Amino acid sequence: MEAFVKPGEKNRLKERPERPVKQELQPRVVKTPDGQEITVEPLKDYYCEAPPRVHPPAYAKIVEDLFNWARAESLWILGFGTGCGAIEMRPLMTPRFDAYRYGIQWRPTPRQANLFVISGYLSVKTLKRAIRSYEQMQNPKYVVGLGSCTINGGMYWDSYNTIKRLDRYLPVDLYITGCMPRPEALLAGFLELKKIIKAGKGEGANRYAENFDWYKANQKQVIHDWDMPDYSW
Amino acid sequence: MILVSMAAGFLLILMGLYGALTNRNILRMIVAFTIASTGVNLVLVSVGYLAGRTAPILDAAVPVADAAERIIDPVPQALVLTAIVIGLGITALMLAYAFKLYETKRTLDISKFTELKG
Amino acid sequence: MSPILIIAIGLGTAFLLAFLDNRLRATAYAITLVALAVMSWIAADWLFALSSGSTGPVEIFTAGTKPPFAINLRMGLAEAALTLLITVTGLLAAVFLKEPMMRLGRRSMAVLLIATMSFAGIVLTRDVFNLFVFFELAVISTGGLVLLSDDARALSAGFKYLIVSQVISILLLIGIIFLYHAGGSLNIDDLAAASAAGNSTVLLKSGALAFFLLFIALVAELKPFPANGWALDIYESAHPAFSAIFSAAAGAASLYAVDKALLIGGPAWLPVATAIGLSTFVAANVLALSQTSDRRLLGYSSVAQIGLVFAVIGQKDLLGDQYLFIAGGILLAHAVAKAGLYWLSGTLPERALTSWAELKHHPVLLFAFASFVAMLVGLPPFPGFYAKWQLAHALAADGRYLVLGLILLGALIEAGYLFRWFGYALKREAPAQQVDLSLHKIGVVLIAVAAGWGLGYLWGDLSGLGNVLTALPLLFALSFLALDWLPAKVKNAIAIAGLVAWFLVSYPGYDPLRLIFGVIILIGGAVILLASFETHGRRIGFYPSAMLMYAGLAMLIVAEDSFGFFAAWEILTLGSYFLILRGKKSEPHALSYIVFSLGGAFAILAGFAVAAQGTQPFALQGLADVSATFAPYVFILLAAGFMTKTAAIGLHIWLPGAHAEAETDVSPMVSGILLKAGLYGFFILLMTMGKTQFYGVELTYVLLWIGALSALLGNLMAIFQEDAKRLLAYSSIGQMGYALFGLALMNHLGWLMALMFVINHYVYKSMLFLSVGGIAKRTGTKLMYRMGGLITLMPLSFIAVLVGIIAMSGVPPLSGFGGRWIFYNAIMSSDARLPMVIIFLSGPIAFLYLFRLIHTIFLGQLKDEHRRLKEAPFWIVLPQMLFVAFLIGFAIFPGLALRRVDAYLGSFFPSHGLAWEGLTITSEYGYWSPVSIMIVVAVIFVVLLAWLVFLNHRAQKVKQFNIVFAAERPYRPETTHFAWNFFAPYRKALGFLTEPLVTRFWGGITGTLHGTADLTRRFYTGDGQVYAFHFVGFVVIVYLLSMGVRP
Amino acid sequence: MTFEWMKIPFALLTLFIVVNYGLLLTALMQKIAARVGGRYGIPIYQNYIDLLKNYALRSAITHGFMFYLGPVFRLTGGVGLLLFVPTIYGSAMFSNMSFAGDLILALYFIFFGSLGMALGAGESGHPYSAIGVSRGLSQVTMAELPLALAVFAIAVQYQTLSITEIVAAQQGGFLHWTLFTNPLAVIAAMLSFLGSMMRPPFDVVLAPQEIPIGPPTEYHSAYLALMQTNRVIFPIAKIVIFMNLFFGGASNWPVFFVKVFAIYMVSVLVGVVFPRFRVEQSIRWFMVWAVPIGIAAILIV
Amino acid sequence: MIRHALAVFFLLGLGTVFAGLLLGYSPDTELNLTARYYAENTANDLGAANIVTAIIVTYRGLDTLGEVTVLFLTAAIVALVLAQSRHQPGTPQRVLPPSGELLHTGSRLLVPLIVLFGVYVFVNGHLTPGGGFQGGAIVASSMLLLLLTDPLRRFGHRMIARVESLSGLFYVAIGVLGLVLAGGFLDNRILPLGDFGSLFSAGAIPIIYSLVGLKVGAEFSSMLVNLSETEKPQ
Repeated sequence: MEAFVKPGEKNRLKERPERPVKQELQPRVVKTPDGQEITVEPLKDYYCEAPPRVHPPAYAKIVEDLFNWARAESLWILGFGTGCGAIEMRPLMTPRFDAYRYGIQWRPTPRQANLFVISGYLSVKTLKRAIRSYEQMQNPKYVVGLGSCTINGGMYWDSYNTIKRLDRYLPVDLYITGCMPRPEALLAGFLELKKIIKAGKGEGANRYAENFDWYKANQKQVIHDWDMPDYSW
Repeated sequence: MILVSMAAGFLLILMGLYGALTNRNILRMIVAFTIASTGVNLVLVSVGYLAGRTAPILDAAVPVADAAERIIDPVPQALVLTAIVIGLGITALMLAYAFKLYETKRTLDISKFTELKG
Repeated sequence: MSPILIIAIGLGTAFLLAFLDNRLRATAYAITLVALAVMSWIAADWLFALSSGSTGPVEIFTAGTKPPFAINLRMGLAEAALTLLITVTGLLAAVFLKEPMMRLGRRSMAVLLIATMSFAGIVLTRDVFNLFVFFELAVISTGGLVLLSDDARALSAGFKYLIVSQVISILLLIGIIFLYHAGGSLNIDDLAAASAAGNSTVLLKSGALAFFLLFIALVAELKPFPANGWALDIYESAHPAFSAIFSAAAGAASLYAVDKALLIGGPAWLPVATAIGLSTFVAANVLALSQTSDRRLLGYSSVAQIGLVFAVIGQKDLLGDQYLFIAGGILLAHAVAKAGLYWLSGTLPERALTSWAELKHHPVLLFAFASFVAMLVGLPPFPGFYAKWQLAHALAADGRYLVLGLILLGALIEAGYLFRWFGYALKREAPAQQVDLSLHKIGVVLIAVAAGWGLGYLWGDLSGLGNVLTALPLLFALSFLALDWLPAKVKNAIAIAGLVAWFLVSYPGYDPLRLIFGVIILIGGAVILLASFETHGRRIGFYPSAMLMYAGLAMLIVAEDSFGFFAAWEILTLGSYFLILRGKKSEPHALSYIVFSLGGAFAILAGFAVAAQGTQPFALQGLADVSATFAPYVFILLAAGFMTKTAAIGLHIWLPGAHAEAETDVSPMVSGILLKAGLYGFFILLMTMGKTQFYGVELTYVLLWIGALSALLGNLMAIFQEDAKRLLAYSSIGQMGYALFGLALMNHLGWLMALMFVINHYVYKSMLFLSVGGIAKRTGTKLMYRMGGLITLMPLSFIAVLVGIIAMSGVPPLSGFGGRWIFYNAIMSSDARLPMVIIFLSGPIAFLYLFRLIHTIFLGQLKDEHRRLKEAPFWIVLPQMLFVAFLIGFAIFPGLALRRVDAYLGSFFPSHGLAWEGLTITSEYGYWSPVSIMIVVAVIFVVLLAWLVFLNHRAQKVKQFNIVFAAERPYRPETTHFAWNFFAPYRKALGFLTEPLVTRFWGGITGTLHGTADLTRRFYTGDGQVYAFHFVGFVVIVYLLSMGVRP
Repeated sequence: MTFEWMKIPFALLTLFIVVNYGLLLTALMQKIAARVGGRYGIPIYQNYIDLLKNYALRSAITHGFMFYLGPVFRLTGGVGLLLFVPTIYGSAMFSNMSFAGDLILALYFIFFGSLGMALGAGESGHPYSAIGVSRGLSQVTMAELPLALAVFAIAVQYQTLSITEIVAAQQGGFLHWTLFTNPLAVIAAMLSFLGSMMRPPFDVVLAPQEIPIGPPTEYHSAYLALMQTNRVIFPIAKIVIFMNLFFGGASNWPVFFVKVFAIYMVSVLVGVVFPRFRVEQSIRWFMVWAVPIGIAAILIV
Repeated sequence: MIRHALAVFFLLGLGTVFAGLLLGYSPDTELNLTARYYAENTANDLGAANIVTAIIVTYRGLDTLGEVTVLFLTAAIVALVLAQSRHQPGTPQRVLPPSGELLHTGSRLLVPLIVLFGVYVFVNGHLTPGGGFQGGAIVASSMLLLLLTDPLRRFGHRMIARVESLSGLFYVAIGVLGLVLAGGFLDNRILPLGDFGSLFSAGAIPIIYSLVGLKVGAEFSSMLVNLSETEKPQ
């Protein structure tokens, strides 16, 4: 079983042997039009290698408060259903729940979304995608864990294939319990999140950047075929 | 009378040509052409003939003074001589060619010499 | 020296040779050469004396008796020229035949001497029967000389010839004797005088029949279609040096014999000559299309050319004084070129047309080849060109349009296969073979080249229309032939200096319209040539071709009369053809270019000829006064000609390949500059002729439709191209459609818009071609989907393309918008509504392909192999930057160029002009202030940019795979770059409009021609007897036809 | 019609009014659409918050030079278009920069923003951006045609290309509007209008999940904020052209608000009723329905 | 069959032409202008009794020169064509049946007579029927007789060639002399016309005709010899 490691602590688990990098990411030799042979290293040449930065709040508190208010009132959710809980999100768009009246809407691209709802259990395979998507969102960004599975694995607590504790891998701002939580619970959760943001506590992105090594180590511990740059810009 | 010989000449030409156009054997073609040439020569001399006159040689029988009244037209005669010689030359040349052609293909069939076409 | 000595020396030497010991071959050979040289010298002496006027034509009597009682010869100008041609051909052939003659000994030399002598005799004699004798001598010596060939098949060819000549001589003799009977004489002039005097006995009844036999027998020696199978076999299998004689000397002699015979027949027989000549000309050219052996092809071409001259003889009645000039011009050009080509073929061991590719390693020989081809096709500066010009004018003046049309059609087909062949020589893989570079052979070929150029000069002098070879630009271009050994950079500097200097020299003479074209051609040409500094080495052949094109263009815009215009047109066509042909894969495209261009040129020729109605020189301004009967035809012909150059839809299929496959610095020349020639033509045409009705249809309205359709379809096809240069090429079709549309609006602003397009299209198309060319140079591909993401590596090229596409799509604030603005104002005052719909549609479509161009090349994903690319070479970028600067300047101050032109156009269309007040340009309908637009846009842009930078200055720069990819990551750049079939939905919706109907149409035509050729070839079975059949059949058919239509 | 310095504050004022009106108007339209679906819809001020939030986001990435410039081009296009068209008829000041050019300038300047946007989207290297651009361009070429025809028809009708003069010709009662004097042209233009508003049935360009909202896939933060700003200015600028050409223009701001709203509503009404067209379907639709009407319009003028 | 029909068809067409000539032919009753001139002036001008000879050698001398050339040319070409087919030394000689005694004896007797007769014919060409061609052919027939007698007999090619060449050269030279000394090329009046009807009359005609005779004889001989020496293809 996984050992509990606090953020900032060094991961004491023994390193697993690294798997060979996928073929497509290995350096390759190509011939240029003028006949030279050059080596292309995909991970270096095609991806930005910079680590994430911590973005401080605005200088003036009042400005930051205004901004946080705006951020809270304009929650753009990444349209990425990671697990079975995603089905509970759809009703929010319907006349019965109509989340839009709270300034909540869905965006298809992580670039434009601020809120990542991890909707239920997260298989290891999906975790990889979730990490990528999360990292491609812009600061400030928020993560909401949906349902028991994101808290402790829920009914999949002993599954070989799902992660058990979401906050080891992504900085979670809020959990909404239940299996599944009803749309009303989701709405309540979002309103709660708004409060957190307005209070200036929605700094998950900065937390992630500060403890980047720790998160990365945790992520890599479960994702054995880590075939991407450390931070997906 | 003169028309008969002329007609005979024309007939010979046509016969010769018919032979040349229908016989595939090169030698036969050459012979056919000599027949046609003969016809031509016959026509040639016929044209110069004037009824009741004599050969254009001035001698006792044909005094210089009234030669113009006594002789036939000498020009076709001169021409036919040339024509004969030339015909002979060409015939000889064709024969030589025929020999060479036979040498290359061992046949005298004209329709076998068709490497060049189109 | 009495001309009879030509005959006496020929014979005497032949007899003398027989006397020599067979071992003294070298001596015999030397004697032969000396004899032939003396014969030539005598002929040359006479030619000189006669042409300088120091002596008149002389009669040479033999036997001390006057004709008609003895044989007489005549030496006049024509005789002297032909005799010289024959003897010199004989001499050169003797030089060329050195090896076989040394092998076969003195007899072969004697035969050659006699052959030469007998051809000269045919020309000189004035006696029918003597003609027969010389003919038989020629036949027999031909039978002997055929055997000089190494080709075993020559034997059967010689025999076939003998068979047919037997039949011929039978008819000839019968004809002669009955003619003698009818006319009482054997003297040609006597008989002619008798028949001309209406002496009933000569040409009535049997006299006419006799003449028919004589005539048809002589015609048979001209190898008329279809009774010419034997001749082709000889051409193919005989020794090339002999084929040269057979084509040049024998052809000339036979033609002259027929010409003499026609003196007897009189004008009544001329139509027969015309019919036979024309059918031979066209049919032989069609048949030549499907030939693969060089010598047989040349044979067909010879037959065709002789047919052409025969057809010209058929026009004797209306040519008058020019008869010798025209017939001589065509005949001499043919003789020199054909002899030269045969000799050239004698240096090559293989017979396939494609094996001439070996010549590409020998620039001098290639030049010779090009000269010969140009001579045969009748391009300037060769005699055929002048002859063709005069002939067309004479025919058109007399209303013989069918004859003119067929001659031009045949000439076009001939140009087709000759230039195809030239293309093989330049572009095909050279087989492993050696060109025989013996000095005497090459020397002979070069003498022919020199003779061709010399004759060109002479004919130019004689034409009375202005000698093309004295035009300074052309001489400048030709001087590059001599300078070709210099390094390319030096030549480039000279070329640029030449263009600029010529501009400065001619600047004062230009009116505003010509000034615009002059600037584009000369200064614009110089700017594009800057890019040529990039090339290394010597770049053989580039500068003569390019400068030939520029020379043609420079001469075009200053041409005052139709001849100067047409000559310039042909020169620029030829130059640009060579230029286009230089591209790696441009062989088929260059071919279709030259065929379409020559087709267009012929249309122009016909148009001018119809317009001039015999007046020469015909000032271009005179087009305004063409009578209403001819005006629509003139308009249609000229417009069709110009449209081939502007690649209007239907005549456009040559353009994409030609422009796309050309070299990097050639594409902008042929696109940015060359296309303007067609527009210039349209300017001239519309300026002078204006609106013209054809059966109630307004022709400018038709042009409007063509312009609109070109714009639409050109643009539409451009968006589906994967090849960047092809895309630009199709876009040119569209752009030219716009310009044509503007011109056809026939109002002030329409013309102004067309002029604006002239300028803009030059700038941005040159710029785009250069930058795409530079990129293609670096990336090694022209396929856009293979590129991508080059913006950071080639920023300057990107800027050029960016500015180019903004300008081209007409988006404000760059200069393209000015064009659109003028365009809208122009159509406001026009009534043609429907074509506008199409133009409206094509505008946004241009946007599609332009975006595709910039997107798929510069944006998107950079490929593995391009990661280390450098910016395009300096010299290619430099002109682009100049263009960028110009475009921006022109966008702000369009008045600099347009204001004067606007005023100038006011002299044609006083109404609907523009008003230029301060910064604003006002038309009747609207207004436009380029400076204000630029400032407003710039201010807004800068403010917003500053705002964004303030907000976003810390943005993290990421790399190309840092994109959101449905929670995955890209795999490879190739699969991530959306570029191939970029406008797939568009293809689904409107792709049916781009069905290659036009290509299929023209393909169908060429297919039909080739099919006809292949079908007709079967006629020539190779059987000598069948050939005899052909001849007899020919005689009968001509008899039935000619007797059927005559009393 | 020349430049005066006073025009600058008025231009800014116009801009201010239009931005605010646009923010509210688009929210209102969204609300209307929501109500059609039985939802309550966003708060009327939601657009302000979204805009503010996007400007306030802390981090940003850039794919390169053109990526950076894309939104600037886009917004310049919107603002420029607004300023090049006279907003209020009869007001020299609210004619803004229309002295720089006439109707043709306005029509062609529409493309300025699209071009820049497309270039920026292209440099992001995202295939979906390119696909979106390809769809958008394909669709707009055909959608523009009826508009061009209609514009030409009325230019011929009024014998001028000046927008101010076209408006002037329509004064004196609503029966003088082009809508009634040349209904065919107006129909054609309005059909074209539907195609250019990026609303159903012509919004496949932005297909949200298939090609995550197409061209702006990679845009975020301040870039997106600029584009959102444009998104409120640009449709109004376009509508102003339509209003001026076909609906008699506006001689004061209230009329302006009403007419803009009404015209905007056309596309919303159609949008909430019809499902989405594929690109080739919409091209064919324009070919079959809009273009013939446009041709009829120019033929009978 | 088709080819025969076609031949008949075409020849019928040609026959129509000939028929036209034939039917339109009306025999002259008087000499035409040219012929009359010859009849009236030959004796005075050229001094030749045989008008045909005068025409052939002088008036139409150029034709005759050409004619001679035709023979020369044919001989040369035949030699050229057959050159490669000569019997090569070292290959087995043909074996032919012996010719009969009659032929042997007869030819020995006849050859000198034939040659003599030939010479007579061409020397008297300007007086009597006959002339260079006829005489030359007669001379050559003696050669044929010799070859018939002994097909393997070899003649001196050089000798024949020399005769041929020299006579030709002289012929041309006389022609040119006419140009220089008399009225034109091949004018026979470079020599005195002499007594009409005598052997040494008519200027250069007898000489020319003799040369023609020699030449024709030599040429025919050369052809015969060449044809005879040609081996059957192996």
